[in-house]
Amino acid sequence: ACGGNDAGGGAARDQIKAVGSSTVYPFAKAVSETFARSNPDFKSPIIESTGTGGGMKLFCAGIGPETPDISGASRRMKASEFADCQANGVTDIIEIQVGLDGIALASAQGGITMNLTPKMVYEALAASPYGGEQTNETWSDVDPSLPNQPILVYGPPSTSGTRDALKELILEAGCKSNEDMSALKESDEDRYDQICTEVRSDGRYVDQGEQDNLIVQKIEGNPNAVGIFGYSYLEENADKVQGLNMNGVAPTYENIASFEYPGARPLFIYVKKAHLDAIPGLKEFLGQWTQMWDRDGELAKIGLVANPEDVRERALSAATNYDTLDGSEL
Amino acid sequence: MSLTILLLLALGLGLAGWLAARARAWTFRRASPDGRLASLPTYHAWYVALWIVLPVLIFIAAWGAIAPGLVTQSVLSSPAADQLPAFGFQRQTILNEARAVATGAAQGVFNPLAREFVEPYREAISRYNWIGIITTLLIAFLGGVYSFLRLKPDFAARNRVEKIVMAILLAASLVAILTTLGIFVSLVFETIRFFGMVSPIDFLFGTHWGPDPMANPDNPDASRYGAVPLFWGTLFIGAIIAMIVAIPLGLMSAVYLTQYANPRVRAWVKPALEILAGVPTVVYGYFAALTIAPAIRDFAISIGISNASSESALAAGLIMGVMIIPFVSSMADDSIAAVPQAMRDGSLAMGATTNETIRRVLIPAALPGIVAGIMLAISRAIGETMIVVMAASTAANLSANPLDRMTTVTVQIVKMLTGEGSFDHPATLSAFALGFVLFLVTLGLNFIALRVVKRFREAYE
Amino acid sequence: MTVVHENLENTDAKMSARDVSVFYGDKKAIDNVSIDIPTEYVTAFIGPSGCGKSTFLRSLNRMNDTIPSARVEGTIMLDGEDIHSPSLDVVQLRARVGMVFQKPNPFPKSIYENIAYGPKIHGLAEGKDELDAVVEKSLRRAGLWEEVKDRLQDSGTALSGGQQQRLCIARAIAVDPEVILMDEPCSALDPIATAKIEELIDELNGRYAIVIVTHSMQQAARVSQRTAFFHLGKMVEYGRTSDIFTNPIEQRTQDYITGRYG
Amino acid sequence: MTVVHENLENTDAKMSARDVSVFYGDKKAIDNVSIDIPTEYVTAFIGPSGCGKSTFLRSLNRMNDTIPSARVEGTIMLDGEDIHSPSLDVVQLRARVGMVFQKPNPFPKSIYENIAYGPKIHGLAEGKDELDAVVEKSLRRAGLWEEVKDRLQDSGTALSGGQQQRLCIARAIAVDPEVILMDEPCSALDPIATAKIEELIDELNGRYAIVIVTHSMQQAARVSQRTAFFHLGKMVEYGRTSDIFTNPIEQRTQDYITGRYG
Amino acid sequence: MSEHIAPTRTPAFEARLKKRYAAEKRFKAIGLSAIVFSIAVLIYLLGSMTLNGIGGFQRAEVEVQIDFTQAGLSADPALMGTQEGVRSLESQGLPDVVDYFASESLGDEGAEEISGQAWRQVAAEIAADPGILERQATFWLPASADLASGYAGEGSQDMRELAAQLASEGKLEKNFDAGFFSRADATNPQEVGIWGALMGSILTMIVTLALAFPIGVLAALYLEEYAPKNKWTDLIELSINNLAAVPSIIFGLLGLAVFLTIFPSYRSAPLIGGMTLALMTMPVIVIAGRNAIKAVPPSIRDGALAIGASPVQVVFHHVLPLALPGILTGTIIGMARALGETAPLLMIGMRAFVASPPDSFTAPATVLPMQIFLWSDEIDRGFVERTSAAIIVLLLFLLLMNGLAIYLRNKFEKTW
Ligand SMILES: Nc1ncnc2c1ncn2[C@@H]1O[C@H](COP(=O)(O)OP(=O)(O)OP(=O)(O)O)[C@@H](O)[C@H]1O
Ligand SMILES: Nc1ncnc2c1ncn2[C@@H]1O[C@H](COP(=O)(O)OP(=O)(O)OP(=O)(O)O)[C@@H](O)[C@H]1O
Ligand SMILES: [Mg+2]
Ligand SMILES: [Mg+2]
Repeated sequence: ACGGNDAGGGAARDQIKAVGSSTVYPFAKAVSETFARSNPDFKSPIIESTGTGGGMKLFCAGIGPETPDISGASRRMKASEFADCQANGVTDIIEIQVGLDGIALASAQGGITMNLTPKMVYEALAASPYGGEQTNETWSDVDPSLPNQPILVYGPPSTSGTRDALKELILEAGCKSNEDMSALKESDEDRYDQICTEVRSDGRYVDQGEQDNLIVQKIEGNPNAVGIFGYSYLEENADKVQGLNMNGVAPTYENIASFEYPGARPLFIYVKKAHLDAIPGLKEFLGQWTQMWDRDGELAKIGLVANPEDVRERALSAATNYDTLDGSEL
Repeated sequence: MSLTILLLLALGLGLAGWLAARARAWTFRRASPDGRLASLPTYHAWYVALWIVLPVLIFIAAWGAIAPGLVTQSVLSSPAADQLPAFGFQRQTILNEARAVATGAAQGVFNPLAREFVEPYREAISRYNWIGIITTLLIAFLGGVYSFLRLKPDFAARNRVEKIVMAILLAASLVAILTTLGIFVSLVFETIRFFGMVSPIDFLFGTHWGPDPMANPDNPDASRYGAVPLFWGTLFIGAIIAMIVAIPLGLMSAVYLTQYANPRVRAWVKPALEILAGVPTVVYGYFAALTIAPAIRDFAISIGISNASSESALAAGLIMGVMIIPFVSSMADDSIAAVPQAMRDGSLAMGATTNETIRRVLIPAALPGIVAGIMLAISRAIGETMIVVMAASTAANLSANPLDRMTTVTVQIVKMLTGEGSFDHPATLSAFALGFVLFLVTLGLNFIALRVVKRFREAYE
Repeated sequence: MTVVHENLENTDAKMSARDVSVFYGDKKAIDNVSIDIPTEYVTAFIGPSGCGKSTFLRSLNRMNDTIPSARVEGTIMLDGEDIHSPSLDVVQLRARVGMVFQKPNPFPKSIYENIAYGPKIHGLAEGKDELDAVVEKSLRRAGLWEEVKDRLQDSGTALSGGQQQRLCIARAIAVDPEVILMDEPCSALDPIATAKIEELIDELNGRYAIVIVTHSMQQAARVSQRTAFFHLGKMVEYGRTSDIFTNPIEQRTQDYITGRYG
Repeated sequence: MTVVHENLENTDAKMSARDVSVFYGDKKAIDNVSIDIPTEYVTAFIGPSGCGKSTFLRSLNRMNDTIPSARVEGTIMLDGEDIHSPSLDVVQLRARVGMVFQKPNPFPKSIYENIAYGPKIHGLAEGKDELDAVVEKSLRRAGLWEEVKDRLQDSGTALSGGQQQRLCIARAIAVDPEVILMDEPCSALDPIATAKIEELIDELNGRYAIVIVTHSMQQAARVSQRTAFFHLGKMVEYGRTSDIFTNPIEQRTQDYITGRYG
Repeated sequence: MSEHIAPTRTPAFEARLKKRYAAEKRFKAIGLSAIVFSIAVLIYLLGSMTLNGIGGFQRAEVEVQIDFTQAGLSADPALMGTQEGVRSLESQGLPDVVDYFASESLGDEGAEEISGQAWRQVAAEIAADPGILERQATFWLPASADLASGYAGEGSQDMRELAAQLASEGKLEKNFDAGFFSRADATNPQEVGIWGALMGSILTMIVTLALAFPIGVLAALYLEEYAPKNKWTDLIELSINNLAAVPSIIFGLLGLAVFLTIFPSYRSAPLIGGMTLALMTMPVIVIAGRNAIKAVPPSIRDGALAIGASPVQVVFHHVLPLALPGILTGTIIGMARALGETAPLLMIGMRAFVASPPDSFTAPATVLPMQIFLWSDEIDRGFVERTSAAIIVLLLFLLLMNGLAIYLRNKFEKTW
């Protein structure tokens, strides 16, 4: 390309660009690879893992060749981000839920085994359980049915989507089982947020960056440690680590897909409708996604979980009819 | 495209000017009685070439900036312009598309309206291309003629060419200032935005760090934005533990290499040590996380510290120390070798042993260089992220216990910027504030270091 | 080969060299030199540039050891003891045979620290008081005390050239050596500073055995009682200074003295 | 203040200095010196170390410009033209007034390149043949041709000290200067090399105006016809070399000549 | 005189001397052990990397015999080697043919476990030698990631058994994977290659060098040779020293805020990466360059000035050539640092999955350290060895650069 033209903003692009969540990234890569293989006429798409927030910022910066066509997200787009998009001219956005990611609690093979509930996890990990002081040092302090072993949990950092899921699906669930807390949610939402979602920082919960592999290796080296990571890592390392039951349910594919195991969260991609005609191959690329997200498709192979039937229908429709997102839903 | 053509045109004209001026200078020279010109023919040639190329380049730069605007102006005056939506982003997008198609950079458009403008764009672009080319030729011609007419046997072409060379040199050294300014500018706005949400007092003096990027951005909990644990972690890991490893090892290596080792050994060992600095930090990170950190934990447990964790500031600091050994050793090596031989002779002639000479004379005399090396090493350690993430976790603890988990400023910057939080959230903006503070700190440190070194050097000379 | 004047008194030799040759790699820089350095007198080495004066001087306190390519053959004795014998340690040798260099080379430390350096590393003074006394005594002997007594904490490098050179002499004296070797100590100095140093050498004469290398015959004539003339690595002639300058025996000496070369 | 001997022939002055003072910062290194440098003779500057010989010499081709703290007052003329006037370019001045330094400083390039460098940058030779001729002529004049003609591509730094110094002289000659300034050109050389350089100066004498600084009175006596004696920044006495050495008028000159100091 | 015993000859002095020599020995030993320790760490790191990484240059492959005489495929020689040719083979059912013969050779279970893209390798071999289509041929095709990890003794029980069975039949082997050096990133560790990242690194380094070297050298020349000593040059010096010390991530923020604002469509491109790294490398070159320039003896400058060279000529004809070895050393050190840098590139989009090697400075790319970083967090375990292999490639690249520096230094080094 010629550098001189860029200042005018008129350079075009013949390559699909996707940004966004690191959770969607592996699947996006797989889709892009297959897409490139089966459509050699198109250049292979560029997939960049920027994190959901960073991706949204790039995505909503405007339309045109210099902005990405697709943004992956491990959470739904926020209203504020939608507004940002609108303000910058990104008016028609297609939202596609591509699958689910389950978060799983696990320990090393042969290590500690427990039958947990969200309430126990909340009490073990909260900075101040129910507003009181966190005094639990061992699992048996939390609940006598649990082993008398020190609490040590390796988990995702506050900036990651997995952590968001942990908060929303497990911690809050455990917290809300207390009636005072449900009441608090009505009266003082900030305080409720703080009590119910803040994780202890005294070293019993260790935030291991976004390096899920490292968490696996760390719990492998310490039989008393518990790791929290995406379900895919559990599956890939089934010979090294074992899932911990929650509410008596084991973290398996079926249980996550049926939402019996708490901790499944949806994964999305957002697509600019305006780019569909301008970027060569973008439509075909969306088609590729729909072909790979079935139960026995690539999605499951890399450890993510397929959408339930109804969601899949809706997603398929969005991906083929290009339905646009209604901001008021967010 | 057209700019490329203009650039080639400029260079071609410059070359022509160059050749013509050189030929002219040679005729002067043949004609002059002593065969001497005030300047060599090549300088005459360069003088003319620069007179042609520089104004043209300035014109091209300016043209590149204004021509698209002019093109757009003329397109807007076409009849189809009435259909354009009112001002705003949308309109710009349509025009951009039309231009992309007109220049052949894109095939399809995603706004049908844009098709209407393709033709006007094509016309306007070709019209302005011609204007650009003609102006370029004109400027080149004027510059060439003006400078060519000034050539005389006693014309001091060299002085003028050299003035331009000097200007280029000066410009090169200004890049550093521009970069500094650029860093300042790229950090300061977001930092101010951040401080609009979280007060600087809370940020600089608070002792709890735990921003929640998913929380409601409108009402951030300032008590979670206390950066003191980060600053402490940075200092503790990068400037204390790592330096406790790197300074003695680096300095002693340098001393051994300069004063004791056989020069042949030195020629091999010095570059070998420099490899340590080039090993990717991911590698060190794995090494620290999977080998050193567990070993430290096992050791701590074996001496009775039961709650030792398998991530620790110590593990990260130790490995970081190893990584920066070459920074200390290479700089120290150079500056010890640069101490005048007279100092060494003077001390040895007093009956000092080699180690007394090194410790009492050479190291003090080489101190400015050693300090500079250490400064570089510290800043490299402060800037390091991967090792810390992997070996010392990302938990912000304010603790003096090296076996605790800790984190550093740069780790948090990366974490906040690449996380899932949205970009108008104070948690994400805090990365800019952290970067800004870090930048000011290194600036301050360097200011002091420069002062110290300068004073030292003055005394020494 | 060397002409030694016969009218020399029979004095004790503080140092004596026998058949000393010095090589730099394969190059012979000093060729078979034998000489006795008496305690009572100042001995001057003169000769054209590159003739080996410095090389020979440096072999007297084994400073040539610091040059990897240098190699010394022959014997050099200090008080009858071979300076290369293992029983005489090189550190001790250098403490006993001090050296002052052509270019003043004070350490970049305070004046006080410059002088105290030697006594400290050799442990010659215990406690601050004793050290203070040594520093004062050395500076006094070097004729520098009055000039610097109020600024002992200033850097030694902040002094003028002549003062720096006297500081270096004081530094050498501070460890109470037996011999002081000076390699063109005034060549970097102006005439006034030179005069002060020469005065100082006169004063130190007798207390220490002094050897001075100089390219200035005038200086040799002024400060020394014995003169050795070197030429192309050989010692050509050795005798009383007055004799060498007025009645040189060798033709080469005479040519040099009268300015035929050099 | 300067004593100028009266029996000097009235010769053309190639260069003349009038009331020249040179300062390093606030320090006056040269104090009101006036002198005429004749074309026909070799002029020697002598005087004790630090008296300002080099400083004055360097102001004759404005090499002092390179020292930021140095400042020159008074006028210096070359062929009647003020060397500080804007119309006389400093680069051209230096091409007309060549300089040879105390320490031989050939460029680390081949012998050929060393000599050819000046003609190249000044455009004095067209084409390879002419350049070859200039190189040969300069080396011949410097008496070096026979020794190096077979190894013109060897590095200039691979020559012996004396050869290097002659190379530097050849390099200076190659740009066909009018004046050659030499600052102690032999002080780093052995007697044999020195003799060669002196021979060379004798040969060049007459073709170029030559000024030589030396610390060796013998050398001054051998090579020069005019001598100026400097002391503490002042020019004390100027006259025929034979007169200065045999009948100095000033007491200080006499003291210096007879070795009272220096 | 004789009654005065010099303090340097007393027994006390000699006793102290012993201690001083002991101290000397200790000091020397400490120095030596510092070096030995550092070198040992280096050797350990390099050694363990090599051991881990050697396997990364291999991949598990299965043996498939295809009898083309039965397959009825035809190849148009004119199309061979083009996309068209591959497509025509595909449409003639080559994938099915491969599948069929895989089942023949390996059994149904085994055939499941050859990589889905394996037929492309067959197609490539047909393109190279269309004559194959006339006969029976044996191919070694990449195994699936699962089978590969089963072969490595990991993964599920089934896979391990299958792998053991195939291996005992001699149909599953680890072979040197030359394609590792010619492919780009992929999702299957069996099919990844390092060439894309290497190419990205090379392109990025070229941009960095092309910008940082001239700017750095010119700035160093200006500061050392011409700059008057005043507040302005102090400021320049301060900012250069400071830039050498600023954490690299901040350069990433600069690149994001400045370069990507000016050139928004070149996100992930080596051009922007190189520009960002150039700003980071330039100060290192300036600092090293100034030291090298300072070391050129003033006598050389005087010599040139005295025959009438202008200051600019002095610098470009004499000072610069002599300072070059030192400048080169600094350049290589700076470039080595830039080569291993990830943090600033995270900010400007070089953390991307790029499945085809970049072909220009503006094509999206990733670089070696980033590839290592990305692979190290891959879910698939097959990436562990590949990561180590990539590290080895990076280290070799680094050694090559260091070697080049030493070579250039020795070549240009002149004595004076
Ligand atoms: N380190 C060295 N390596 C090789 N040769 C050397 C070394 N030092 C001196 N030389 C050579 O040894 C010879 C004697 O040198 P020395 O320095 O002793 O002479 P000098 O009489 O002191 O001269 P000057 O009056 O110039 O100081 C000279 O030819 C010199 O080039
Ligand atoms: N760059 C400088 N800055 C400050 N002072 C200087 C500088 N160069 C020389 N001087 C001083 O100027 C005076 C004259 O110095 P100069 O070098 O001209 O003496 P000289 O006669 O050449 O001596 P020598 O025979 O030792 O070469 C001396 O006092 C010297 O210290
Ligand atoms: Mg000497
Ligand atoms: Mg001088």
